Amino acid sequence: MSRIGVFVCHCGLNIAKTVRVSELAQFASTLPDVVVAKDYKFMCSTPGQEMIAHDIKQHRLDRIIVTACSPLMHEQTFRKVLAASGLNQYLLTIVNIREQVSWVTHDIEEGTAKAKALLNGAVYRSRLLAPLTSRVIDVNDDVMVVGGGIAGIQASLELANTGKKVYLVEKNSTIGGHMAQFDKTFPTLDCSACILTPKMDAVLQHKNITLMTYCEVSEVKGFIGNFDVTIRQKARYVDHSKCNGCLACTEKCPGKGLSEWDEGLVNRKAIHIPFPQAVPQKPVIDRDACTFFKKGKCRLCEKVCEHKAIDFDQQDTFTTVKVGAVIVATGYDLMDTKPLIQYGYGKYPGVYNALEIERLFNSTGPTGGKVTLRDGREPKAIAILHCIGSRDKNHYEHCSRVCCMYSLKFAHLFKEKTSADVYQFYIDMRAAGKGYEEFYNRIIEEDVKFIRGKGARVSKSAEEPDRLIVEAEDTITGKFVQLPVDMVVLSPAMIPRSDTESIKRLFNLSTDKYGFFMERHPKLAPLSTMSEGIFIAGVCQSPKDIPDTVAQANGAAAEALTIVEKDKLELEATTAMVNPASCCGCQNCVRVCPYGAPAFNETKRVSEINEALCKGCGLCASVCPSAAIIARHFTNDQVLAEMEGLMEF
Amino acid sequence: MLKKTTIDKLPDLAAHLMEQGTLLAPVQEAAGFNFQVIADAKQVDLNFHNTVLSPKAAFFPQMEDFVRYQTGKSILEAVPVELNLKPTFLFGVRPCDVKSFTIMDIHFSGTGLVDPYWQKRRQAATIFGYAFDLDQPAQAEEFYKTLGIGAADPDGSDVFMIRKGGDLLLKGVTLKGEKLLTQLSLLTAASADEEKYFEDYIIRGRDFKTRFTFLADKNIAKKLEDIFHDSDFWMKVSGACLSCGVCTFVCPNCYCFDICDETLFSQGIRRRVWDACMFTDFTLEASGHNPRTQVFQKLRQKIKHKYSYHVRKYGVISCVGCGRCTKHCPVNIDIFSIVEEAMKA
Amino acid sequence: MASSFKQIEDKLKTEAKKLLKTGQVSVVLAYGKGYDDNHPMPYIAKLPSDADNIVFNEYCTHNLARYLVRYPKGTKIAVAVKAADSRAVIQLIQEEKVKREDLILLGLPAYGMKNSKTGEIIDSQTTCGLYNPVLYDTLLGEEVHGQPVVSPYDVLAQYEAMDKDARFEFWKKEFDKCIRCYACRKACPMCYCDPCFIDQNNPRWGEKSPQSHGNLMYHLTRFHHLAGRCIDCGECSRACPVDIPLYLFHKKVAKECEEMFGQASGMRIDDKPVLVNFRVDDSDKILE
Amino acid sequence: MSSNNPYIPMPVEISNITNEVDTNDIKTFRLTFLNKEDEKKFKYLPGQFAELSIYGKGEAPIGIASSPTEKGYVEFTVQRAGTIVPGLVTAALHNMETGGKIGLRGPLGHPWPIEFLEKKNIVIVGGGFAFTTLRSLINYMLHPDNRSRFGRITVIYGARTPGLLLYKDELAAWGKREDIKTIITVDKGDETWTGREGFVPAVCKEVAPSPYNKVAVICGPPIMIKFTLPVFFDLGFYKENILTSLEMRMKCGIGKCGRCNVGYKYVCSDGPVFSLAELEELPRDF
Amino acid sequence: MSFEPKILGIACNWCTYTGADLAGTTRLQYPQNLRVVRVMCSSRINPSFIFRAFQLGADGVLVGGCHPGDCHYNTGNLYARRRLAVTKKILEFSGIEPERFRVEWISASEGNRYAEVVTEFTEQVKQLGPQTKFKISR
Ligand SMILES: Cc1cc2nc3c(=O)[nH]c(=O)nc-3n(C[C@H](O)[C@H](O)[C@H](O)COP(=O)(O)OP(=O)(O)OC[C@H]3O[C@@H](n4cnc5c(N)ncnc54)[C@H](O)[C@@H]3O)c2cc1C
Ligand SMILES: Cc1cc2nc3c(=O)[nH]c(=O)nc-3n(C[C@H](O)[C@H](O)[C@H](O)COP(=O)(O)OP(=O)(O)OC[C@H]3O[C@@H](n4cnc5c(N)ncnc54)[C@H](O)[C@@H]3O)c2cc1C
Ligand code: SF4
Ligand code: SF4
Ligand code: SF4
Ligand code: SF4
Ligand code: SF4
Ligand code: SF4
Repeated sequence: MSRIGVFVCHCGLNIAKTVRVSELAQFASTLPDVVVAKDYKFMCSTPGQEMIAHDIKQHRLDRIIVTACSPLMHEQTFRKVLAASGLNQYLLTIVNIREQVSWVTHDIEEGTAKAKALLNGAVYRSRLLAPLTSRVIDVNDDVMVVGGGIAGIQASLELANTGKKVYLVEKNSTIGGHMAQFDKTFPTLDCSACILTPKMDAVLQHKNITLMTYCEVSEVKGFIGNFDVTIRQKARYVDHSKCNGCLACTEKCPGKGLSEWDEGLVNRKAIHIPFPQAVPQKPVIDRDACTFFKKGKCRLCEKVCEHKAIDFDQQDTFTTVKVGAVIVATGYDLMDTKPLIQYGYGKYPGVYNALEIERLFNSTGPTGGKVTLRDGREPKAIAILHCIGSRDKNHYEHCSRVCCMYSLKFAHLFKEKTSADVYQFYIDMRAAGKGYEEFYNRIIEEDVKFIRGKGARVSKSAEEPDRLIVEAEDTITGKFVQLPVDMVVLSPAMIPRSDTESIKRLFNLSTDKYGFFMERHPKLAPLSTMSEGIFIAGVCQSPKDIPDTVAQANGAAAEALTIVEKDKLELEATTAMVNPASCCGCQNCVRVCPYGAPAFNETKRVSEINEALCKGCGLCASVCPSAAIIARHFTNDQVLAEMEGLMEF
Repeated sequence: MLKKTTIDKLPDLAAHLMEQGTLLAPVQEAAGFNFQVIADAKQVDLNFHNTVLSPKAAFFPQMEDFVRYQTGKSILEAVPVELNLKPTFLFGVRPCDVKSFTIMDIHFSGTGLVDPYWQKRRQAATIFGYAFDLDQPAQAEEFYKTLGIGAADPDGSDVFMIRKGGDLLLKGVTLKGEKLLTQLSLLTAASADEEKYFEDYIIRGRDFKTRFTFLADKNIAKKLEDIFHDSDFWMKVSGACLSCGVCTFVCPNCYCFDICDETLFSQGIRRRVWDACMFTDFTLEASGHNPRTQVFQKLRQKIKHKYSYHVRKYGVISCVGCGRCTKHCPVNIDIFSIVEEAMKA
Repeated sequence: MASSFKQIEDKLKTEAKKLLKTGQVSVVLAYGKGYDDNHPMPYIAKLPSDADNIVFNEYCTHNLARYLVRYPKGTKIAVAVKAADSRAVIQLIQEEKVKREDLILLGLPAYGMKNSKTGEIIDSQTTCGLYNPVLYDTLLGEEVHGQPVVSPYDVLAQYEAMDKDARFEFWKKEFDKCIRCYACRKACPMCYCDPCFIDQNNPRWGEKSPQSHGNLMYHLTRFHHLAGRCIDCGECSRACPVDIPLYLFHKKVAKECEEMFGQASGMRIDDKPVLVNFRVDDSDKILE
Repeated sequence: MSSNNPYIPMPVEISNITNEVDTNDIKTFRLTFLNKEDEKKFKYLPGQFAELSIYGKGEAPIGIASSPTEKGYVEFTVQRAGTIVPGLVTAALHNMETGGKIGLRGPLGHPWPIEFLEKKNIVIVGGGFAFTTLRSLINYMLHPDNRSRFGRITVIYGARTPGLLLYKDELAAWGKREDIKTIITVDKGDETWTGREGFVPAVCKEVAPSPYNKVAVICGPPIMIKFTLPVFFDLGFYKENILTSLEMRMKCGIGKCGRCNVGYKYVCSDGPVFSLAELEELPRDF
Repeated sequence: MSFEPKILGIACNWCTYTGADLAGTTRLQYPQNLRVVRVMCSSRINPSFIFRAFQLGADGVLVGGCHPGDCHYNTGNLYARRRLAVTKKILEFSGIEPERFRVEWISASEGNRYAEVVTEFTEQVKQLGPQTKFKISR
């Protein structure tokens, strides 16, 4: 009842050598519904394709089976032939008798027999194929970037420069991310602020960028090309449209809170900007530190503000924007090292984590760039302990990639700023990056001491109470080392943000076992995610340094651009759909779909699949007990029929 | 003429019948007694009250092949499956079940087009009816008495059998039955006393006590018709019903079927299989429209079909009161209590 | 000391009447009189006066959770639950078929339940073996203590020990008996699909004719559908007119699921059904 | 057994296929018998139906669209059923080409009561694609041998759009005849439509045939029937003189398989043709 | 002639099917008893497919998917792992030799592993002999 055409390819001798191709065509012609069956030297060649096109017309074929190489090879080629001949391209079936038959046997009997079985399966399946059409949707031009670290900044600028409108959403009251905390950056040792602040400014000034600081994404609806993202603007208690950034308020404010920027090493005011170069240069009130919010009295800032910008009644507000693509660049946290009690962080004042040290070096930092211990002493001996929590089976197995390098940077800066002896406790040195090995060699020459052995324990020195003892096994000498120092620097693992779970849920991303966002393919699609139209860049994907981060940001911008550049998008045609007459409302499909495509319709009591989100994996169809889901192109009856055909002979 | 043999000789009797054709008789299975094609004469066992499944499958098997075909080949090559039946002996059928055959006859071969399968199977069969034991009280769910069927009613049987202690008395009811009995040399003639016992037994069987005794069938039909639209009533009585098919599959009088094409590797068989008004797809149309989706509609159909529609159409209730539906209902729904309630409604 | 059936029945009546009178619920799912004492029926009380018809005795084996899915969302229902029934309710809550807040669970501790068909005490090995409901709002009787606690899976040993050919023959014989009346799936509180996969004709998953292969397809697939969901009430086996011991297979699958995924069905409301769930560290060993 | 076996279909060949509507889902199949005896035995009247049979797919009951006055073939107008999951038989049939061989069982059911219609004026009301057995009736009555047996014939036929009208050529031909009055209406016309617009019940009211010696024969979608019946009732037609045809899922077509009952009537063997009077006796719910 | 089993394979498009192609491109030789159905993801496999395969006369069934964690659809094979494990237990308890059903994770780059698995599985199924338990006999 179908009119099937079977076209058997010799592929020169590639197939013909171990499959009797003419016998195969002859066999095909005996199968029910097969109207023509032919064999030809090279089906994919122009004459081959023309033959198929011609036969479609002449024999009014409505199903085509090409018995040739792998579908991964030429499915597209032959689909085009069908399309050009006015047949729906999904009515094509490819039987793989090269990669999976002729090339894997020398026995022509075996090869021919298997080819017949495969072909028969294809005929069974082919009869049940249905034409499919892909849906075309409009695409929104704008892009959202979430996270205003160097990754987000770079991606935003890149996109904005191409003329696209960008919404940059930053959770803090300033953009800049971790990079803004550093003094110098390896390996070039250029001043972090010098390279970053111009970019931050550019963001603020750019006419195509809507900067949304102190904001969080609260809801994401829609799909590629058509996301509706709702953003929560957290209450700042300062009306930024009135504030002109004079910062008079910050001077008078009596409220005190720990400075996040300075890693809690010092206090800042309740009304504050995080650091002098912050963008935007407008303060927010930290509710928890504010005297008025705590005690109900104060309002000093309100009094001093000439522009009447202070607004204690401000509430969180929500806005929804429409974008075509999203770049997630939410960066990282450092692992909390307090639970690793062997290192005494939080217990001994002389133990610091890496970001605190960054602030100590920084001239805008708590010490104005002077390296002193908490009690004001200058350290005489400093130990830098690598791989704290990283490369550690008990914590994070991954390598944080930048620690070796910033530890070297620290060593250099210590040497520059103090006269202390600097010791590196490392497992091995990882300096793979442009100019990194050279940087390493340079530091070696700076008389830094390297002890190959992971720092095992930090304890208080019995002899000198304000000194610390670092214990380690030197794996080169095999000796147990006990080194008295004044300062210990921990290089903790870089780990995913604490709110990763919620971001993951919002954007329907997946994470690897540590919690870093997973790319669609580690090599071929490292910036895309399984959620179409959503890209990732920077450390939220995996630990990396600034050059890599920036490169990724540019890449993600380009990826996003390929979507929003288009007016229309064609969606996958082989998606799943629910037959409402059979759906029992069990919601299994809703529970399992990796893309959140199915949703339960409470009124109709059945599930429905959003085809724009569906990737056609077919998982839902197999968990649907009442077989209500039609996984297009791989429907239950198609698969069962193919199996029947394969097993017949 | 009344004949007799002893229960000990049952295997011999069975063996005789097996020589002449196919013997179907009750056999003890794990779940209870059921009719089986006898392969070993010793299997035949008359120590049963009634079989789990009704003997209707003897004439209306759960699966009846119509045609063998090959997909991809022309319809001209399809081959109807011929019934080549040997004479069949249906041995030990209780009077209520025998009655069911005569009721089903009206449907399958008595009106409209004749169902050739039913008819042929019926024609090939000789039925050995078997009286209930009047000294054993009826089981709680049985009510055939109400429907005018005696516990020892020979109507519809070809041969009727009554057990007397260790003896089995057999009487030819039809010419076919009579002839058969004369051929069976192992039977002996019964005495006059036994003859009297036999006749009395049949009369005594009419008064055999079952649960319900007060209804006249005509009223049932009318009454059910009256309350058809009283969905509250039907909802109430069907509250527990699961709409499974047990009650219909075990019923000797349920005859609904489906016709299915079952194909494997392009070889196929068109066959009929039992179906039930309780099943989802029974009335589902291609458009998705289904006139009967709710449990109460299905149960109402079942009950009204038996006690009302069937009476309107064929003049007789499509139930013989065997009680199987009630006995096997997983939630103990008692069809006759519903009828009783309907009469009160 | 366990409460007598009569005591529980009285409490059930009182409680049902109270709930209906105060309007806390619009439906009480309990048991009512059947055609004799040994054959009580599931009963749906909607008026306070209906509560007088409620009975509870050792034959009230039916799993009333089966009926919950018939009511529209939001209907306030009180349901009488024995041990396994309460597990069914939990499982239904997990599957979002019913909402906890719409239900009032009247717990029935019960020991010595009997099968209506046979009149015999139900072997607790054929069910989940618990006597007290896992979840309830009010317990209408003393908890059952001191009765032998059987593992629900003990009964399997004999079948697991069988040689595989013998086991195949065992099941073949059993499944061949099946007349495809579907009482098993209809009695099952977790088989709420309408239509069931086996009812469909495009594709037809298993032949409609009651032959070995169609029967096998129906049953094996059903066992899979109930993997990690079957709460071991034994209703399917009791409903089966030809006495196929379906519970054995269900128990085996339940046991395997519990071992592989570390979770028994219907025990905790916050669990997710095991087959629509996974752990990244599920072991590949389970495939061996 | 097979020759008298009502379950075994007769082989027929598809000799012609007409695509009736612009949505391509209704086609008329002309079938010719492969065995001459079968053709002789297949005696039918308008209103009857038959089971079309495709081995491997199943059977579907379809009303006979041709008239017994057309010799040598029978015609069926079939809609491809099922919206999401295609109907097994009808989809397969739609995939067939001329020369294809299928099975046919019938004729089945009761025809329109021809003798009763004789000497009467007849109003035929059809909606959508349920016009098939009405077409059979019209062609039967219009046949020169038969025309004189019947009084005036009025046909009111409606469809949703002009593209969905069946038998367009015949409609045009009837429109030109003197001995039949044809009123065609569509719910919504298109650019090319010059005919009437409006729903069938409204048109019936407008045309308002007098009930005297008249019979109304009505077939259409349930919604149309629902609103048309009262119109005729109000016009004064006797319930006995309003005829319609029912549909229910069926399998055997001969009153054995037990699924197509409406009350105690089986649609297949007692119907599908019923008068309004008969229908009112049957329960409205199934 | 020695027993040549019929083995049904179901392979996911992204890993195992591609891996099988790689086995071909590298001209690895393996027995020809396996006939592969291509699906997009191993999670597409309905348990009934497996039961059906045995009913259709498969002497063995081999399912191939991406390694857990590498699923093209993120988590598909993690569900599949559980579902197929249950399928296997059901087969086993119903009396079919569990060795007739195998699930293997084979990535797109593991052409050699594909060839090995097929060779080994074919050999194993050969040892087991014809599968008659589920096979529909007509
Ligand atoms: C101690 C230390 C020293 C280093 N030194 C160097 C160096 O010298 N040279 C070098 O190349 N690399 C260095 N690195 C690495 C460098 O920090 C990273 O490569 C770089 O900062 C990554 O940038 P990012 O934008 O991905 O992340 P981040 O800098 O972490 O920025 C992420 C931004 O996203 C925002 N955000 C987070 N969550 C949300 C949310 N839910 N919604 C909105 N916004 C959100 C954050 O507030 C932040 O502004 C160092 C790292 C450490 C730990
Ligand atoms: C008396 C009568 C006359 C009909 N006349 C026509 C006609 O002239 N033209 C036309 O296109 N359709 C007609 N129909 C409807 C037609 O029978 C269904 O569309 C058809 O059976 C669908 O079959 P399927 O195999 O394609 O669908 P499936 O969904 O695969 O149906 C499976 C089976 O269900 C039964 N079934 C499903 N729907 C119906 C239904 N609506 N009525 C009866 N049985 C059904 C059939 O036995 C069918 O084989 C008529 C129905 C009846 C009862
Ligand atoms: S899994 Fe199937 S039955 Fe369940 S909700 Fe989804 S579509 Fe419906
Ligand atoms: S096919 Fe896969 S992606 Fe599509 S709805 Fe189903 S589970 Fe989701
Ligand atoms: S009455 Fe009983 S046996 Fe019959 S369908 Fe209802 S629950 Fe099943
Ligand atoms: S309806 Fe019940 S009692 Fe009556 S014959 Fe059928 S099974 Fe027996
Ligand atoms: S067997 Fe499966 S599909 Fe059928 S009702 Fe039970 S769970 Fe649903
Ligand atoms: S209840 Fe028993 S006979 Fe009926 S379908 Fe289930 S297993 Fe088969």
